[in-house]
Amino acid sequence: MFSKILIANRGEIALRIIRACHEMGIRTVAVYSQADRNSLHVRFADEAICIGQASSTNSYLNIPAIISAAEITDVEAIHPGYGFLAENAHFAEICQSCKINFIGPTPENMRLMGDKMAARTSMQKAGLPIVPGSRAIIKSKDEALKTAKSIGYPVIIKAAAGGGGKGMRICHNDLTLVSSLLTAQTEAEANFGNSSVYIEKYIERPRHIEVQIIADRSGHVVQLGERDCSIQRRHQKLLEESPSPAVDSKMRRKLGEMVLKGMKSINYISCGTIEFLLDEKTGNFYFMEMNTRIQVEHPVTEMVTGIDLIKEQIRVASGEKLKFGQDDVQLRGAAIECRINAEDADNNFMPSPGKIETLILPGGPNVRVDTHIYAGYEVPAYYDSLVAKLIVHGNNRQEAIRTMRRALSEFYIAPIKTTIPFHLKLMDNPLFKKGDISTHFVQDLLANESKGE
Amino acid sequence: MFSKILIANRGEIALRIIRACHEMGIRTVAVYSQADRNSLHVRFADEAICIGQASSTNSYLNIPAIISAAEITDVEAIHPGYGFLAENAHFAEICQSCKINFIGPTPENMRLMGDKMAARTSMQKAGLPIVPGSRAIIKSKDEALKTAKSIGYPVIIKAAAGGGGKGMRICHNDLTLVSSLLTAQTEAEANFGNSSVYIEKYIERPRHIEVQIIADRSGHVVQLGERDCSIQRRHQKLLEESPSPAVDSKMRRKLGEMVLKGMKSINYISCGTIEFLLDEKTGNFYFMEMNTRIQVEHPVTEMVTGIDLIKEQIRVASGEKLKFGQDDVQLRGAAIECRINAEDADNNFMPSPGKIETLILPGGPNVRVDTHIYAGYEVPAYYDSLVAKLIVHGNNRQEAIRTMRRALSEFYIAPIKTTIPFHLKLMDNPLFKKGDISTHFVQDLLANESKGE
Amino acid sequence: MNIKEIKEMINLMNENGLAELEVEKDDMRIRLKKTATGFEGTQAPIIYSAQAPAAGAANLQSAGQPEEKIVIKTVEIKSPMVGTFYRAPNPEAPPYVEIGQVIEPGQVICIIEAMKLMNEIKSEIKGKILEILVDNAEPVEFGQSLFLIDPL
Amino acid sequence: MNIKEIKEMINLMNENGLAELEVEKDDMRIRLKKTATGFEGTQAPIIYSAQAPAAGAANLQSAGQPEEKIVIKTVEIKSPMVGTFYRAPNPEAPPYVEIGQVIEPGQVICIIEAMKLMNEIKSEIKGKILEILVDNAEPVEFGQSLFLIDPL
Repeated sequence: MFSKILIANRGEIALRIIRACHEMGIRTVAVYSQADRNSLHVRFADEAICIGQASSTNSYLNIPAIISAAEITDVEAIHPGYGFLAENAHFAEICQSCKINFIGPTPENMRLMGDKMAARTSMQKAGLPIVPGSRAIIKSKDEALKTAKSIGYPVIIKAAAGGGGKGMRICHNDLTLVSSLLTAQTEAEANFGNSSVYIEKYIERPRHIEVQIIADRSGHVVQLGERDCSIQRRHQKLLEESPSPAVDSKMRRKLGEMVLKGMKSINYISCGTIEFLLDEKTGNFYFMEMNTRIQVEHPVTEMVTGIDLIKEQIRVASGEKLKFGQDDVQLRGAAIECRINAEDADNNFMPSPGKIETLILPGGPNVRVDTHIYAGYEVPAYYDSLVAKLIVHGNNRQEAIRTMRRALSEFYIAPIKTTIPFHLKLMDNPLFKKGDISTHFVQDLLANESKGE
Repeated sequence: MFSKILIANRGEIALRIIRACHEMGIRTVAVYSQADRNSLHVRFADEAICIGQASSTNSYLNIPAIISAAEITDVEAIHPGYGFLAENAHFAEICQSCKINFIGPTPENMRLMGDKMAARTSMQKAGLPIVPGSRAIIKSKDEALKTAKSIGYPVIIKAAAGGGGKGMRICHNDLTLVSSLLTAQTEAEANFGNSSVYIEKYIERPRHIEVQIIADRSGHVVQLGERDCSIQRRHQKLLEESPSPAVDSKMRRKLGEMVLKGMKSINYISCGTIEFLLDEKTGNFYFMEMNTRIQVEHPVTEMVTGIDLIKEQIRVASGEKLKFGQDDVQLRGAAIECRINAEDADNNFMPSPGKIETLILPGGPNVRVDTHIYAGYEVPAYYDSLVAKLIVHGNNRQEAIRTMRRALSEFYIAPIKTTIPFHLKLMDNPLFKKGDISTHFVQDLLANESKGE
Repeated sequence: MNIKEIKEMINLMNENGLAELEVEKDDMRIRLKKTATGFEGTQAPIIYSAQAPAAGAANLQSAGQPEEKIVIKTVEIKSPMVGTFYRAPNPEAPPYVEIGQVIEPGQVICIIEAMKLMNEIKSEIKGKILEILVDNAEPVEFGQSLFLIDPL
Repeated sequence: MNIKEIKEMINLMNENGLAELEVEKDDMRIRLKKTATGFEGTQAPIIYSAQAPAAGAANLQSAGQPEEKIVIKTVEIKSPMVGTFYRAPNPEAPPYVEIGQVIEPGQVICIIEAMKLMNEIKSEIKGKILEILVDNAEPVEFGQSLFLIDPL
C-alpha cells in the first residue's frame, strides 16, 4: 500500500480522497491555486503546496507544476479526482514515466474510452447494444438520408469528437436532416476542431442509467449496480439516485452481465462508469459512453452497497486484489444525492460565487454531507459551482425522499444563491415522487414554471 | 398517528425529535427560553413559543408554561427528550389529566423505576441478577458489619435516593466501613434530603453495559443489543459504543432474555435502557438501574440496528404496534459516539460557554453529526455543556475508531474549548483501541497525565 | 435630523447587517450600535414572536449639545406568562382599558388565561396607553409585548 | 448629507467587502461598521508556505508628522514555479549571488529544478540583496519568496 499520495484536485473531491487516505493511514499532499489558500483541502492534508495562479490552466491543469510538486514531496501516487486531469491519458503517461502511480485506469483504457466512436465499436464487439445508427462518419447528404431511412425518424446528428450536447441536432424528417447536417458539422468544427459527425436513432424520453464498476489488476471486475441520473439540465446532472426506479432485478442482472463482459474485453482497471440510455417505452437500453474516473455521484453507490469506492480505487491502484466478489455485493435500501451548486435556480442557474456569511449544514440520521465550504469561506468564481453534495439513505425511495426533503429544509447558505430551493421543489414534485422522470424532466419543469409566470 | 406535537426540550435532542417528526409528516412546536431565541430548534420547528427566562426552572422545567404552550398551540402530544422533565412522573400525570399524550412510559413505570430500591427488587423478582448486598436500608453499625461479612470486602455504601456518585463510599475493611457509614448518611441527607443508605459488593473494575429496549402498548418488547458506556468521568458518559467489545453473542443473548423478562414483568411501554455492571473477571453482570427515557447515546444503537428509535418511540406512543420482532433485529458492524462538550479537557473539564466564531463540521462517509450549533451561535452558560454528538459507523470496531479519529481531526470549534482534543487522544490510546476499558479508565488516564506533567 | 430619519437608518442597518452607524453633522451627532445576534438577514419561523423592532425604537437618543436633545421614551408592558390574552373579564363585559386611556399602577389592564386559570395582569406604572399590541383572545408567549405606554 | 448618500456608502461597502467606512468632511463625519465573520485565529497546516510577514514588511512606515515620513521599500523576488531551489549551477560551482551583492536586471540569481530541468531564474530589477530566504536544495512552491531586494 502507498505511504503518501498527492491529490491533484480541489473542493469536495479533494476532501473525500484525503478522508479515505486518513482512514487508510496514507499521508496526503494537497496542491492548491492562489485562489484556494483558505480551502479545506489545504487545511486537512498533511502537506500542501501552491502550484500556481487562480486559473485552472495555471494550477490544477498545470502538469509540470503538479509533477514537480509530487517530486519535491516524494509521493508514490497521484489521485486525479474528477474533472481537471482525471481523464487525461497524456498526464497518466507522464506519471508513469516519472515512476509515479496514477490512481486510475491505464492510459490505453483512457484513450480507447475517450474516443466515443472507438468506445462504441469495442463495446458493441463485446455484445453491448448500441443506439441504431451509422457507426461511420457521415460525409454527404445522401449518406445521411440513407442512414435516416434505414433507422427511421427521429434521428440525431452528433459530433464524433463531441460531448456536453454541443453540435447535436435532432431531425424529424428529410428536410430538417439536410438543413441540420451542415450546421452540425460547422458547430463540431468550431467546438472540437473536427467536423466529423454521425447519425443515430433519437430516443424521445430516455433515462440516463449508469453502472458503476471496479476492477483490479488481476482481472477481477465487480459491478455495483446502477445509478439513475436522469435529473439533469443542459446535460449537467443535478440529482442522482440508486437504485433506479425504472430498473427491475431482471434488467439489473442483464445490465450487469453486459458491463462485466465489456470491461473484461478491454482489460479495464480501476473505477469506471458505463453510461446507458434506457428507452422506457421498449425497455431497451443502449451503451452511450464510459467515464474512466471516479464520479461526482459515487456516494449514492457507496450508500446502497456499503463499499468505499475511493478506498477500493486506491487499493487496486496499489496492486491489491479486490477483497469482495460479485456475490458479496448487495444493494440495501435507496440513496439520493442532490448537487448543491452556487447557482441561482430562479435566475437561469446563473453562477453565484462570493463569501458565505451564514451556513447551517443538515445533520442527524441517514444524512451525509460532502462539502468544502464553511461559514466565512469565499466561493471562488474560477472553478465549477459545486459547493456541497447532500446524500441521504432510506429503506426505500419514499423514505429517502422524505429524509432528503427534511435535510434540504435545514440546509442554509447565505448570502450566495444555491440550488437548494430547486431541489426542495423537486422533492414535492408528484412525477419525481412517482419516479416518472427522463433526461427531459428538468427542462420541461422549468419550461412549465416560466409559462406559469 | 399524531398530527402535531410539542417538544419540551432544547439543543440537539430537540432537533433530533423535530427531524423525526418532519420525516413522519408531524407538525412540531418548539418551546424556548429567552436565552435560546437564536437556537436551531426554534428555527427548524413549525412553530416556536418562548416559555420563560433563561434559567431552567423558569423555562424548560416550568410545567405550567409548557402545558399552556401545548394548549394554545393545540398539540396532541409532548415529547420530553432527555433530562429536564423526561423522567418526571408528576409531569406525565399532568399531561394525562390535560388529555395530552406524554411520549414516554406510564407514570407507574416511571415511579417504579425512579426508586432505585423498588426497581432493584422488582427486577430481582423477574430473575435479573443484582449486586450481592443488603436490599434493606442499613440503620446500625452492626447491620453494616454483618452485611459486609456476608458478602465480603470490598463493599460500597450508597444513598438509597442517590445518583451521580454522591454519597458513595468504598470500604475495604471493618474500620473504614464503620467510619464511612456516618459520613455516607450525612452526605445522603445533604444531597437528597434522605439519609437512607444501603451496602453492596464493590466491583473493582466494572464495565458499564446497558441494553436498549422498545415496547409497544400491546405487550411486544424488543431489545436492540447493548451499549458500552464505560468511558465516563465522574459518572458522566463521554463516549459510548455498540456492540461492547466485552460482550460475546452468548452473553448478549443471556442479557437480552433477562431484559425482556424484566420489562414484561412491569408492563413497560416506550423506549428504555437497562443498565448493568459487568465484572469482566468473573463474566458476571448485575442489574444497576433503568432509565425510562430516550438517551443521549441512542444513535449508536440506531447505527448498528438501522432502527430509528425516536420514530418508533413516537409510533408506540400513538398506539401503533411495533412493525418488527426480535428476530428482525440484526447488529451490523460497530458504532461509536463521542460527546463534544463545551468543556476544557486540559483544565479539569471546566465549562467553556461563549460565542462560536469559527466552526468546521466533519463530514463524508459513515459520519453522523447531531448538533444545534453553528458559526455565530452563542453557547449559553445556563444549560448542560453538550454542543454536539459525533457518531461514526464501521464494519468493525477498528474501522469505526479510524473513522472517528479522522472525523475528530476535521472537527474545529473556536474560540470556545471543547472535548475534541480529549477524544482525539482517546482514539490513539492503546488500551482503548484494544477495548480494555472500565468505568475507572478515564480517571486513571487523567491521573497518569497529571503525573506525567 | 428627526425620528423618521433615525428609523430609516435602523432599517439600513438591518437590511445591510451593519453593526454600527455613526453620523456627525454640524452640532449634532447620532450613533447607533447593534448587539450582534446569530443571524443577520435570516428569519426563524417564530409564530407569536415578540415585537423586537418596537423594543429597538424604544429608547433611541441623539447625543450632542445637551440643551437640544431629542428623546422619545415609551415603555412596553410584556406578558409575564404563556397563555391567551383577554381584554375583558368576560365576553359581555367592556374591555379593561382602551387606547388613549391613562392607567394607574396596580390597575388591571388585561387577563391571561393559562391552564384554565384567569390571571389578572396589573400595570406597574402610571401612563397613557399608546397602543394595544395583541388582539383579544390571541395567544401570547412569555415576554411578548402587550401594551405600548407613554409614561407620565 | 442625507440617507441616500449613506445608502450609496453601504453599497460601496457591500460591493467591496469593506468592514468599516469612515468619512470626515469639513464639519461632518460618517462612520459605518459591519459585523465580522470568518476564519480568525485558525491556521492551515501549510508547509512550504510563502513568507507572508515579509510581504507585510515590504512597505513599513513610521507614523508621525506627515512632512517627515521615513519609508523603507523592499522588493521580493518570488519563485515562478514549483521545484527545488539551487544557489549554484552545480555543487562545485560558487553561488550565483551573495547577500550584500548588487544585481542587475537579467542577471541569473538562482536555479529552480522542476521535472529534471534546470531553470535559470533571472532578476528583473537592479538592487542590493538584503536576504536569501530559502536554503540551497530546498523545495519551493509557486509564489514563494526567494530573495529580499533593496532596489536601486
